Amino acid sequence: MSADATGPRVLKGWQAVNAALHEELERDERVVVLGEDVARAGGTYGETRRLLDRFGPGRVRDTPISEQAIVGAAVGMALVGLRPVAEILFVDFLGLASDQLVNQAAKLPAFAPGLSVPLVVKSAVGTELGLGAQHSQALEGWYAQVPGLAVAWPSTPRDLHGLLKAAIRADGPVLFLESLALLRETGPVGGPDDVVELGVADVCRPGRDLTLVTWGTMRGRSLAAAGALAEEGIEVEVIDLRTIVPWDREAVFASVERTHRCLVVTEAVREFGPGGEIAAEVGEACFDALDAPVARLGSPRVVAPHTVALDRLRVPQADAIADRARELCR
Amino acid sequence: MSADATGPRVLKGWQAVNAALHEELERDERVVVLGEDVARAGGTYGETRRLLDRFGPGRVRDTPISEQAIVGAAVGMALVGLRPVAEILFVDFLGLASDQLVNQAAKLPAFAPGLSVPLVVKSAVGTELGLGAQHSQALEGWYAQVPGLAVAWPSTPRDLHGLLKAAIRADGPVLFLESLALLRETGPVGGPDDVVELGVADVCRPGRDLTLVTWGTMRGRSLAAAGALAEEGIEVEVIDLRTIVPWDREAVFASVERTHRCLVVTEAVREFGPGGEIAAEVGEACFDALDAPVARLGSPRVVAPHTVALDRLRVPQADAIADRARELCR
Amino acid sequence: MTPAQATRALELLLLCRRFDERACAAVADGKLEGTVLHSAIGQEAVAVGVALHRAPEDVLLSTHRGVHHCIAWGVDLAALLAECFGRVGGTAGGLAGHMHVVDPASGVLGTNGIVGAGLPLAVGAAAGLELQGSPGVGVAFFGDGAANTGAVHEAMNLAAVWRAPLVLVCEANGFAETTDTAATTGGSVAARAAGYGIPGELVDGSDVEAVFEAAGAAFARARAGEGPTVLECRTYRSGGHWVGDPQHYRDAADAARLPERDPIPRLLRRHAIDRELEVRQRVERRLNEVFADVLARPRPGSLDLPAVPG
Amino acid sequence: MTPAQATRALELLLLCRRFDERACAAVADGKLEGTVLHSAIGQEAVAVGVALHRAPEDVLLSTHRGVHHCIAWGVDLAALLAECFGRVGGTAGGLAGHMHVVDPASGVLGTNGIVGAGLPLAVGAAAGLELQGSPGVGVAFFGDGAANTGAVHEAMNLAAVWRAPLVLVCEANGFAETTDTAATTGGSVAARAAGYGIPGELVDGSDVEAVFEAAGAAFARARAGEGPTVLECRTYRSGGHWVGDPQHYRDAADAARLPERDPIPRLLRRHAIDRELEVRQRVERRLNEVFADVLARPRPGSLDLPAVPG
Ligand SMILES: Cc1ncc(C[n+]2csc(CCOP(=O)(O)OP(=O)(O)O)c2C)c(N)n1
Ligand SMILES: Cc1ncc(C[n+]2csc(CCOP(=O)(O)OP(=O)(O)O)c2C)c(N)n1
Ligand SMILES: [Mg+2]
Ligand SMILES: [Mg+2]
Repeated sequence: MSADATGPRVLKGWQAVNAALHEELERDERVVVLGEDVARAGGTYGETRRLLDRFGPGRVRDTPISEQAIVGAAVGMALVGLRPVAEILFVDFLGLASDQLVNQAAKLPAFAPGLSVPLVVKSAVGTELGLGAQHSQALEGWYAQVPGLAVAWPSTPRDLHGLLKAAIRADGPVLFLESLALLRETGPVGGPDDVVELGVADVCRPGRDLTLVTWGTMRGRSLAAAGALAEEGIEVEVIDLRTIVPWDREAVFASVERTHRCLVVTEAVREFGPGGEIAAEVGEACFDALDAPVARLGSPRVVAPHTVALDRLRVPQADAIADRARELCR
Repeated sequence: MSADATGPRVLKGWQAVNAALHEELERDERVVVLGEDVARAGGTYGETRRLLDRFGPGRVRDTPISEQAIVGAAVGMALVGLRPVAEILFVDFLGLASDQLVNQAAKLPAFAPGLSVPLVVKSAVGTELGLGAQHSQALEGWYAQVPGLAVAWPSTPRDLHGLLKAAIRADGPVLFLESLALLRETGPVGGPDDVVELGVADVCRPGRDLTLVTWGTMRGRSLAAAGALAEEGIEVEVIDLRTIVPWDREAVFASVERTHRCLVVTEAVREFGPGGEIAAEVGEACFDALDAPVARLGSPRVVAPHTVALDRLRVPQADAIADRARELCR
Repeated sequence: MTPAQATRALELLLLCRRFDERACAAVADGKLEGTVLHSAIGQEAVAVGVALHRAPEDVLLSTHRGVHHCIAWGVDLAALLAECFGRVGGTAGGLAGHMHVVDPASGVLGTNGIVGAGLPLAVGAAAGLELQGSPGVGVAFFGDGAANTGAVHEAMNLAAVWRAPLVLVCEANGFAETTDTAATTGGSVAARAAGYGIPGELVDGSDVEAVFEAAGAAFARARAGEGPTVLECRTYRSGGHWVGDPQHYRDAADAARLPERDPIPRLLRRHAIDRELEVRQRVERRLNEVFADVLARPRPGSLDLPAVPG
Repeated sequence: MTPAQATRALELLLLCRRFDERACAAVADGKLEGTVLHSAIGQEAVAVGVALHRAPEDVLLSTHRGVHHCIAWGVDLAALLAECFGRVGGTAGGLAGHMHVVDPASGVLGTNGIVGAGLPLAVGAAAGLELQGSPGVGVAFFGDGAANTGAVHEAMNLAAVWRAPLVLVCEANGFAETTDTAATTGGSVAARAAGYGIPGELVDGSDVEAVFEAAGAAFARARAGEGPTVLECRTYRSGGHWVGDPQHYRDAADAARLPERDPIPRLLRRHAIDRELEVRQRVERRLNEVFADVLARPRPGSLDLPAVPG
């Protein structure tokens, strides 16, 4: 864990999100939260606990099961000066509300000079939790190609807290993803002012032999793979983008210029997934510096199985990451 | 135009689609067509003319404006042995029905051994026709990363006819895209047996200096660019993938092994768009053969303007393609 | 309606009608290459009857066929026309087009190219105004075709649950592009409102006074915190779906029924508007200026492309 | 209900109840690490009352809480349990889980993890059967929470317009996860049906005979080509939303009202089923075999990964 991650408190991931929501609702009266089970129950995974009691039913609203109306109402609220955080429990359900995010939120600012749509859609990715095919998809690659949208997927409690604050304070629509499996993990979290800027990567492990670019769930197991390889004398530099749009091109290019090798690791499918953009850009920008082709690891083109054990056969694991990295450095 | 494209008849694009629908509805009684304005009016752009009169209201159905129910009903029909062709007029509207295509059609075959969902969703891309931000998006990149879905985007009348027949005969769900602007263009079309196989690219212009990979609207202007460069002694090989998933990897790799240079041209946005996958794969598979980085041309991250003239500033044109190709071959 | 309201209604009806007729003529004669327009000729009374109740803080969510909503709501006519014709000085600098007119200053939070998509926006905007203590209410227009979209259903239920200050106005013109709404709609829009516990009323959309009365009650409910109301205004689409639509799907008789369904003569039969000629001339003079100004404007030459390559 | 039907109803109610109780117990004691289940204890009468009218060609679209639908519809119990517990021999070889049970042989075209998504499928399946001359009709279950989704609205309207042979059954258990449906639903499901011109009926979902009667009429309408019917069955969800849900959001009294809402004793009070003990013993014996068989089965070891890399 890099030095600046040693915040004043240690929290679980969901608590870090809960803290960020409390701080931002307190800091700015325009911030509101809406979604299924977010108010009275404090959220399906605890992320909105005590918000209703502190800030009232006007700013913390339970909704019917109506993904289109939830995101659409959030866009409408943003158009009249509010800063809504709309929870769509799993990003897999966003296929029901993509029109409101893609054709309304992302485009409205282009229709009137100076108009902004400050909106966060917060969704979880449910991989490796036994939830099955319709609750385990990493779909950041859809929204990363939509002009007007920012996409963030932090994984540590510190970044969950800091990036959610940045997303709420941003003036444009942000899709904020979380790895559901990581919400139970504990880690240091910064104070109320610890805002993690959108678009800034975290070089969470320096290394000289290979640049490993990743984000979300894959950060932890990439660090584990790097740790294992260090014992074999291979030093892997692990870069957690944290924000996929805009992504930290300078940090990645600078690293590859030094290491001459690059491996992109995503939870999302490999074929036509978001890792392709990173590999293609590095392949073009660092062509002369590359001693080996830019490699990619991602999930195969299969429907997610519903047991934890089998889902771990689908999604890249630390050993597969270490093997691929080792091959690249041979 | 490659030799085998000289079909027995010359038709406009929309007529080629109309012919394919007539032939397939006649050949297989399980084929049905449903969508907004497809029956009585013969389709907003003429593609379903005379189908209602020949095959009746059971197999050719107008629907309410209900994209979710249109795609969902088509999936339900496929589950009881029919072969539906569901029209969602513009792929921009598919954000309303993505759940039915992605979470139902693409996944159901994985839930029961031997179950197939033979379904075609047919949508247009409205670029450069003055239709504006919500009718001009190339969104094949979303669905290309969904396990279980095939994605095709032919551009010539011959391929529109032949690939639609292949898509209707395929046993899995296929997203079949058309460039609305090209439906008025005329060209040779094959006979009732001229099925263009999914996954087979069309090397529509041989060349030795550069491999240009493209599909959909960009085919015609890529050929124009290649024609211009030929006068400068630069021979560009133009490969029209026609099918994005599965795409013809062998044809592309074999070509790059010969030309040592590759340019990917898409109408879709460049950043995180589908061109990234092609560039990343070529960059990895043909690393040693490449004398220059794999380059990509695509649309910038802007909301599509509503006039034809301005939309032509957004989407790659023949001169920009020629310039980029020339740079790569220097 | 008071005589003053009737005169104001006439002016707005004429502005909508004549703006529409002139814009269609310009598009029809091909000079505006590549421009798409949806005409609302025959449906003006629905926009005007509602807009006459508009207060400064109220917001509007419109549709693909929304130029008449914008005119009645007070969008600057030159900025509106410039946006329709892709000229500089449009609400989006001429880049977005008639389906993407957003004019926050007048409360127009947007026409929309996605059928039904405006209603969820309207629920959020109305709830957002109320939450911030604004007296403003939300108004959303939608077509009889749009009534069958999931967005409209989810929005109506959410509006009922949040008791959002909202007036939901259906322009039931009997068509969704080429398809008869009757052939694709079970029950009716007004009947469906009851399913959400919302008052739903059938209104003669060709009678600006009838719309005015019904809308008045709906605005009063919204301003009193009694929640949303649905008005199903039966109206008449005189032209085709888009300008240039040959309307093969429509029987000639139906396409020629404007005279009997026209809201303007109907208003004049009931209200002897003494300065009618003066109103007509004022409208023509104003539109002459606006059309001359806008048609002389250049098209936006560039697209502000982002710095980052691609 | 005839005595034979009452006996059959009792057997199916007991099969659903006991299968559910045993499955929940297995999940609760943690041996089935990572298995998620939604219990339908208390809601069995809705499934059984409808399923008793099932003909061989009829098809079923179910929900995330659909194990009891599958049991009542005749899915092989071992294959169903194996799929719930991720064991070989499940309807998807143990790979898909209880929210993705598809068993074409018995007409179960799927449970579903997306709330509301089953209804559009059901409209297409029903219309597809009719088009091919099959006597089969479609049945779709959905929850009171699902009633507020766009998918359910669009499907109901399409079903009405196509006069699809369809029985739409709402299991109104008053909850959507932790949220009271009353707090998020305007009007009611049965009232909304009228908005589409479809008959909608309120049924006591804790009374298998009441469900049986109402469903009988709905099946008859569908088989006679008179189109779809909506049944809003007021029922009772005894357990939490998912197995292991601590239900902080629910007051204890409501969580303890199974005795007064249990369909099984209610049936026995009305029908003196002479061989009741025999039926209970047959159910236990059968479930003993099924659970012993499935719990002894291995988990699928591999995922058939596609040949193409990535
Ligand atoms: C979601 C969606 N589906 C389809 C279309 C294509 N389309 C544009 S207008 C229209 C008809 C809309 O009918 P209605 O809502 O009654 O409005 P009207 O045109 O009658 O004013 C259709 C189908 C669209 N723009 N958006
Ligand atoms: C589209 C969608 N939104 C949200 C969820 C998460 N979720 C699963 S079950 C459920 C509650 C469904 O309530 P209801 O339809 O009444 O069914 P019940 O659980 O009461 O049987 C929710 C919100 C989902 N699976 N799909
Ligand atoms: Mg209409
Ligand atoms: Mg419920």
